[in-house]
Amino acid sequence: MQVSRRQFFKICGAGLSGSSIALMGFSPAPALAEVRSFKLARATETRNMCPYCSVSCGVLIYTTGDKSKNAKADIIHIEGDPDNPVNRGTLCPKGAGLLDMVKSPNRLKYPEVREAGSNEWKRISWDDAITRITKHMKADRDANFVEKNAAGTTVNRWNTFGFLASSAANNETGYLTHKILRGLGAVAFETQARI
Amino acid sequence: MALQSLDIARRSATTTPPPGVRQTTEVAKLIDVSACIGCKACQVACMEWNDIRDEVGSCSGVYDNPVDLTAKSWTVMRYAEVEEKGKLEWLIRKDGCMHCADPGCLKACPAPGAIIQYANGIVDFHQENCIGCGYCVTGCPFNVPRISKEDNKAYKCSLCSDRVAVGQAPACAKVCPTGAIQFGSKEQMKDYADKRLVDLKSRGYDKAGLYDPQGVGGTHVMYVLHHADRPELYSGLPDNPSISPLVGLWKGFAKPLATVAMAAVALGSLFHYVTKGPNEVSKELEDELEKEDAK
Amino acid sequence: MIRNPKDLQRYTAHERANHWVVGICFILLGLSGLAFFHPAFFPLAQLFGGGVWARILHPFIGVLMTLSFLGMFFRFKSLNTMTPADKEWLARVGEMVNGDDHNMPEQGKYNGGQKAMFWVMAASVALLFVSGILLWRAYFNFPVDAVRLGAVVHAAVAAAMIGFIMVHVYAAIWVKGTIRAMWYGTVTRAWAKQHHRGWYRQMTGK
Amino acid sequence: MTNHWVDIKNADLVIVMGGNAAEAHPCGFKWVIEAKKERKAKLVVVDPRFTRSAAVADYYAPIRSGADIAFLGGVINYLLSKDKIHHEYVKHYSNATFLINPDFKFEDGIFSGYNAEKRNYAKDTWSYQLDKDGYAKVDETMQDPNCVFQLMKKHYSRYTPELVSKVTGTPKDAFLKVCEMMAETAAPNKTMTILYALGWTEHSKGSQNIRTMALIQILLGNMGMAGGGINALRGHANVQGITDMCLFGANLPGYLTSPNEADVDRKTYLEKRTPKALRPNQMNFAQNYPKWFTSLQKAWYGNAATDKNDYAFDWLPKIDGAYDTLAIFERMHQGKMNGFVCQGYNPLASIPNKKKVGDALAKLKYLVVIDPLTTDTSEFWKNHAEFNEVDSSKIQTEVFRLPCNLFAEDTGSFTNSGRVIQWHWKAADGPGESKRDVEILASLFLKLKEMYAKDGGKFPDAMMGLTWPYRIPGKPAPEELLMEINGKALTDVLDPKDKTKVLVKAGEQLGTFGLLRDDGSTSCGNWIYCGSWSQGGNNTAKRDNSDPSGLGQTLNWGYAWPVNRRIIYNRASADLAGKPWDAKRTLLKWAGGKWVGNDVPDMRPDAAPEEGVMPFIMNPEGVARLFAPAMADGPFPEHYEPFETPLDKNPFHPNNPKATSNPAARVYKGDMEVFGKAKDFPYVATTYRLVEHFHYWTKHSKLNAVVQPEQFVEIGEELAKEKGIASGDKVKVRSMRGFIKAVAVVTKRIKALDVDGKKVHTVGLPNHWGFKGVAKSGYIVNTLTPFVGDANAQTPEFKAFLVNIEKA
Repeated sequence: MQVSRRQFFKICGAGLSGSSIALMGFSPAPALAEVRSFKLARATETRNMCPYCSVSCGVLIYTTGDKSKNAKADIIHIEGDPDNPVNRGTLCPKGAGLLDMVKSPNRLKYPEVREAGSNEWKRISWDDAITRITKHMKADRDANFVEKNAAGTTVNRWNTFGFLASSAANNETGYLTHKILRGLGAVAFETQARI
Repeated sequence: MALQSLDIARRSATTTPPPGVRQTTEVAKLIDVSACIGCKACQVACMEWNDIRDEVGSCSGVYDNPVDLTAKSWTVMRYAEVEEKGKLEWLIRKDGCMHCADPGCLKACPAPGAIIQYANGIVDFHQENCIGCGYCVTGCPFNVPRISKEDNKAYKCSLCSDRVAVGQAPACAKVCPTGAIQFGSKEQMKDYADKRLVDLKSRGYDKAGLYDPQGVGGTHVMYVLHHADRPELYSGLPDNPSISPLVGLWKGFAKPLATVAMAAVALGSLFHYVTKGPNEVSKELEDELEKEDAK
Repeated sequence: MIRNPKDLQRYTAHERANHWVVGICFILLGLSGLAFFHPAFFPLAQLFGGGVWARILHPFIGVLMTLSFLGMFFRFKSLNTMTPADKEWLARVGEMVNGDDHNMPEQGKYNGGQKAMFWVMAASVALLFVSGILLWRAYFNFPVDAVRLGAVVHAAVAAAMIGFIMVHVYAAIWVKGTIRAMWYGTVTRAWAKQHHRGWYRQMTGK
Repeated sequence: MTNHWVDIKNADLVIVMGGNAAEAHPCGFKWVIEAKKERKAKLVVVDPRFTRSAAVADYYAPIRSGADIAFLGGVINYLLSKDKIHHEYVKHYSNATFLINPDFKFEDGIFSGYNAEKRNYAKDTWSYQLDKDGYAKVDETMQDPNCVFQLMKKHYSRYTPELVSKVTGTPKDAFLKVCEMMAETAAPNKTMTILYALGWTEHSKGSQNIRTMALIQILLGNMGMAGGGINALRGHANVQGITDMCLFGANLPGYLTSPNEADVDRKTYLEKRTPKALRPNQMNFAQNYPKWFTSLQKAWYGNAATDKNDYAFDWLPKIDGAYDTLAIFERMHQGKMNGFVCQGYNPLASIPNKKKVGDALAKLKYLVVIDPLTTDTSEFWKNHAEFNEVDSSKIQTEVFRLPCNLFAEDTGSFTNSGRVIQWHWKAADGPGESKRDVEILASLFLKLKEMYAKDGGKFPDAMMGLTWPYRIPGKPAPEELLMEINGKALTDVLDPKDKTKVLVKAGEQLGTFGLLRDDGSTSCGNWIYCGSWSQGGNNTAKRDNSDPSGLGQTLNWGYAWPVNRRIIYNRASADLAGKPWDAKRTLLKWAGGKWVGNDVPDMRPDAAPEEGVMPFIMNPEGVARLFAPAMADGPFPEHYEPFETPLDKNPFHPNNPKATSNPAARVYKGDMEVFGKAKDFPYVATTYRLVEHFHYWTKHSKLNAVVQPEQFVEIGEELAKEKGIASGDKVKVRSMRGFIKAVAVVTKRIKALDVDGKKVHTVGLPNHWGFKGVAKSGYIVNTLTPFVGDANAQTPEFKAFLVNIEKA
C-alpha cells in the first residue's frame, strides 16, 4: 500500500482520536493559546538616530510611561525607523544592540576624580569637578598663553591644553565646543575624523 | 490578541480539533542566503526583542558565536568556507526554527498546549505548559529546540508571534540590513524567491533553488540557496528532512495501538474472570489437609 | 491477625517489602508514564502535582524501582531457573487459562508462567532503565538519534510491561489464596499443594 | 560621500576596495544589494581578506595591504592604453587639457621640488601654464606632451599588469578582470560607484589612494552621476558633522582654515584664501571665502567684531604648526602639554603605539574624560594586569571623569556620510547625574569666564567677547545652537543688483549661504550649514520621505549640505549642452532657461550651457583635477611601500631608497627607529573592525559581546601550517612596538600572496577589545601599530605594518 506522508499523518490522527474516544474518561484541556503580549502596546515612541556609524540610521526608541510627570521614562526597546529613507527600519548588529549600550552597567553616573598617584576613583560633586578642572585650566592658560610670537605678531594661542572632540556628539555640541575652544585660544584639538 | 487564541491549527497532546473555521493568511520568512552578509543583526535583534541574553562566550577559532543554538540564542549564524575549483565561497546560513507545516516537535510533545501551531503557520512553544521532557528535541528534524538549564523548559524561535499577532514582522526580518530576511505571506515569499532565483541563475548559479522541504510538509521559514542541490554545504542543512521514523513510529500507530492493547489486556482479564470464574483451591484438598491435621 | 500455624511461609517480610517497593514504584511510574504516553492519560500528571512534577519524579522513581528490582532479582533469580517441567507447563498453559489445572505438570515454588514473567520483568526493567537514562535530559545529553531510539524503546517496553503486570496482578486475583502471600507471607497448604505441589512437598517433606 | 547612501542603488558596478561596507556599514550596504537585485549591478571586492562584503560579491580579487595605488594605477594604465575612457567628459570636465609647467618632473619615484631633509616638496613646478590674463592654458587636442592627459598617460604607463601583479600580489587575470569590469562603465550611461573607508585612508599615502580612484572615476565619467561618485563611508554617526564643524586645530567651521603666524591681519588672511578663477566664466565658488569667514566672526564675536577691529581677527588663535592627533600626542609625549580633555574619545585604544600614548598621558597634569562610559583611556593609570601593566603610584596625572549623555538622552542633529543632516529627539533622561555635553562644556566655560572676570588673567578678551545668547546660559538649547550655526541677518540684507530690495530682514534666519555678506551684516556659524534652519524652521527635522524620481533623492527628508544638494557635481551628469548622459537617471537638465531635475543644481541655476560654466564649481578652474598640485606628496598618485614593508625596496623604484615609502610623510624622531624590518617581522598585519562591533564602544554592550565575545586574530591556512597553529590556539603577535595575545582563527579567507618573488602572509587583527567592558578583556591592538600618518591628512598607518606571530 502506498501511503503518502500526509495520509500517514491522517491515519495516525484518526488512530489517536479513535483511541481517545475509546478511553474517554479524561477530557482533554480546552484548546487555548495566546501569544506573548506585545510589549510596546502603549509605550512612548521617540524618533532618534543610531550613534554608531555614519549611515546614521533612524531609530525608534520606546520608553515606558506617557511622559506624564510621575512616570519616569525608561528605555525598553530600540528598533529601526521605517520612515528613514536610508535604513528603512533595518539596523545592523550594533544598532540592534543599542539598548544594551544605553543600559550598560559601565555607564558613568556621577563625576569622579583620580588623584595623582592614587589607585582609585573618588566620587565628587559636579561643582567640585568643574571648580577643580577650571582651576587647572586657568593656571595652565595663564602660565602658558602666548600673546605674541617672536616676530611680534599677535598669535593669542594656548597650546599646552588639548581637546579631543567626540564624533558621536551632535553638530550643535561640536559647534559649541569649537566656539569655546577658539575663544580660549586653544589650537591643539582634534576629532575622530582622521582616525 | 484574545481572538488569536482561537486561530490555532494544532495543539500538542490534544486529541480534539481546535476551532478551525477561520482561515488566516499563512505567513513565511524567506532567508535569501545569497544576500546574507552574516552580520548577526538578526541574532542581536532576536535577543533584544525577546528579552534574552546569552552568555558572553569565547572564541573557538571560528566566527560562529554563540557556537550553537541555546535556550537563549534562538537563531545563530553558521559560517562555512567552501572552496571548489579554486573559488572560495563563504556560505553563511541563519539557523533556527523552520516552522514546519508538519512540526515534529509538536507531534512528539506530550504536554497539552505546550506547542501550538497557529493557523498562520507559526509553531510556538508555550513554556507555561512545557513540562521540560525534551521530546520536542527528538521530534525536530532540524535539531532546533533547546531545553534551558535554568528552568528546564524548551525554547526556540517563536517567529516573534507577539509581533506577527499585531501585524508586525519578526524582529530578525525587520532588522536585516541587506534584506536577506524577508517576511510576508507564504505566497508572497515564494514569488519573491522566484525572482531571486532568476537573478541568481543569471549570475551563474544554475542550481539555485528554494528550500521548502516537503518531507515536513513545507516550512514557514524558507531559504533561497545558490546551491540548492547540495544543502549540506550550508553547515549541514539536511537534504531531505523528515520527522525521524522512530518518532513517527513512537507517536504514530504505536501508541494508540498499545493503548488499545493495554485496555484489551485489562478487559480480557475481566472477562476471563467472569467467564471462567476464580481459580480456587479445591475443596477436596482443603478437606484432605484438615483431615490430616485432625489426626 | 491469627493465622493457621500450619500455613506455609511463602515470602519473608523482607521479600514482601521489597516486592511492594517495586510494586508501588511501578504504579507511580505507570501513572506518570502514561501521562506522557498518550494525551488521554495526561490528566494523570495531576496526581503528581502537574506535568512538570511528573516529569521530574518519574525518572527518580524509575531509578528507585530499578534498584529495588535488582534486590528482588538477586533474591529470586536462582528460584526462576527454567526446567523441562516448566517448559511443559508453558506448552500447556491453555488448559490452565481455561480453568482446568488438574493435569498440569507438578510445579516447584514457581510455575513456568511465573518464571517467564520473572525474566520478562527483568529484561523490561533493564531496557526501561537504559532507555530511560537516554531520555533523562536534566542530567544527560545523548545524541539525538540515541534519544529517539530510547523514546521508542521506553514507550514500547513500558506498554508491554504494563500488560504483563496486568496479567501478573490478574493472575494473583484469579488464583484465590495467592494475594495473601504478598500481604502477610503465608499460603495455605492446600493452595500450595494444588498450585505448587513440588514446593509443597519440599516444604512439608510429604 | 559625493553621492549618498540610497544613491548606491543606481550603480551598475559597485567597487568595494579600501573598505568593507558590508561589515562597517551594513545598513548602507543594503543599497548595494538593491542595485544587484533591481539593476543587475555587479559587486567587486578587492581586499587582502575575503570579507563579509566579498561573501556576496560577484567577483573578489585579493590584494596586498598597502598596494592599492599600484592596483589602481594599473587600472588607469589599462583604461588609457585600451582607450576605455569617457572622452567628452574627460576633455571638458577635467583638467586633462591643461598645460603644466615644463619644469615639472617625476624622476625615480620623486617629483620635482623635493627636500629630503624636511621630507616635503616645494610645489612651484607643479603648476599650470598661465596666459596673460592669468588663465590656465589648454590644449584641446590633448597632444601637447605637457598637457595633463599626456603627463598622466606617461606616468601610469609604468603600471603594467605584470608589475601590478608583482607588487600587489593580485593574480594578473584577476587584476585584468577587475579592469575589464570597471572599463565597461566608461560608457556615458553606465556608472560605477566606489565605496571605501579606512582601508584607504589609514596608510601613509591614504589621500593618494583615494585620489587614484578619483582619477579613474573622472576618466570613466562617473563623477556627478547618479550611481557614481567617490564615496567615503565614514566612521561615527556624526563624524561628518563634526568634520564639518571642523574640530581641528588647523580649520574653522565649514572647512575654512585657521589663521597661522603668517596671517598678520584679516586682509592677508583672506587674500591667501580667496582664489581667482583659472578659466574664464567659472563660478570659482571659493571667491566667497570672505563672506563665510566674516559671518563666522560675527556669529562668534557679535557686536564685538566690527570693521574697526578687523572683525576681531586677532582674537582667533594663530597656529604655529601641525595640531593633528599624532602631532598632539607627540607634543604630549615630549612633555609640552599640561591639560587634556577627551570627549567621547578613547585615544589610549585608538591611537597608534599604545605605549607611547600611555606614556604621553602620564606626563599630563590633568586629564578630563567626558564620556557616557568607562573608557580605557580614563583608566590608563590603573593596572589591568597583562592588558595594561602600569604602576599607578608613579603616574601623577589628576584624572577627572565626567558622565555625559548618549544619543538617546539628547536632542540635536547628526550629519550622515551622505551629508544629510537629520534631527533627533531625546527619549529619556540619562542615568544618575549625567549631563548633556553642551551643559558640561558650558559650565566649564562659564566658570572660567567667572574666574577671569573676578581674578583677571591672560587675554580674557576673546573669552569675554564670545557671544553667549542662550536663554539659559548654562544649558544652551540645541535649537538655539543650530539657529546660530545656520546664521541670520544682523541688519537687512539687500539685493546687490537692486539695493532697494530687501532679501532678508534684520533678525531673520538665512535661507542659503548665497545671502552671506562680508560686511558684518550677516552671522553664520558654519556656512555650509546655512539653510539648515531657515526662517521657515528646522529643515533638518523634515520627515517627508517621498521620492518622486525613484532615484532615492528624498529631497524633503532632512537637509543635505550644501543647499540641500544630494549629489555634488551633479552638473556633470549632463553633457555640455545640458542633456543627461543617461536620461533614465536624470539628476539635472537644461530646460527653459534654467537647470531643472531631481536635485538641487550644483550650478548657477541660470547658467546657460553656452556660457561654459563647468561643473566643479569649487575649483577655480571649474573642472576636476587629474593633476592636483594641492596634494603634499605629488600631483599624481604614485605607489610607495608602507613604512613597514615586507619588501626591501619599492619594486617601482628599486634603485632609489628615498622612494621606498612616501617621501613626503612626516615621521617623528624616535618613531623611525621603532619601525620593524621584514627579517624580524615577516608578516603584513592589518587592523580592522568586525561587523558585530563599533570600535571600542560596543564592548560595553552585552548583546554585542555575546555575538563576538573574545579577541582573536586571523591567519591563512598556509601560515598556520608553517607555524603549527590550529584554529582556537592562543597566539602571540609581536611588532616592533609590543605584543598582544589572542585566539587564532585559521581561515581559507586569507591567502598567501606572491609578491615580488616572495610569499607574503597577512595577519588580520580585529580591534575592539580592551580592559574595560562587558566583553572578554583583551589586548589593545594599537599596542602594535606604527606612529606614522598619511602625508596629507596624518591619518595613522593602521592598515599595513609588520608583525611576527607564534603560538603563545
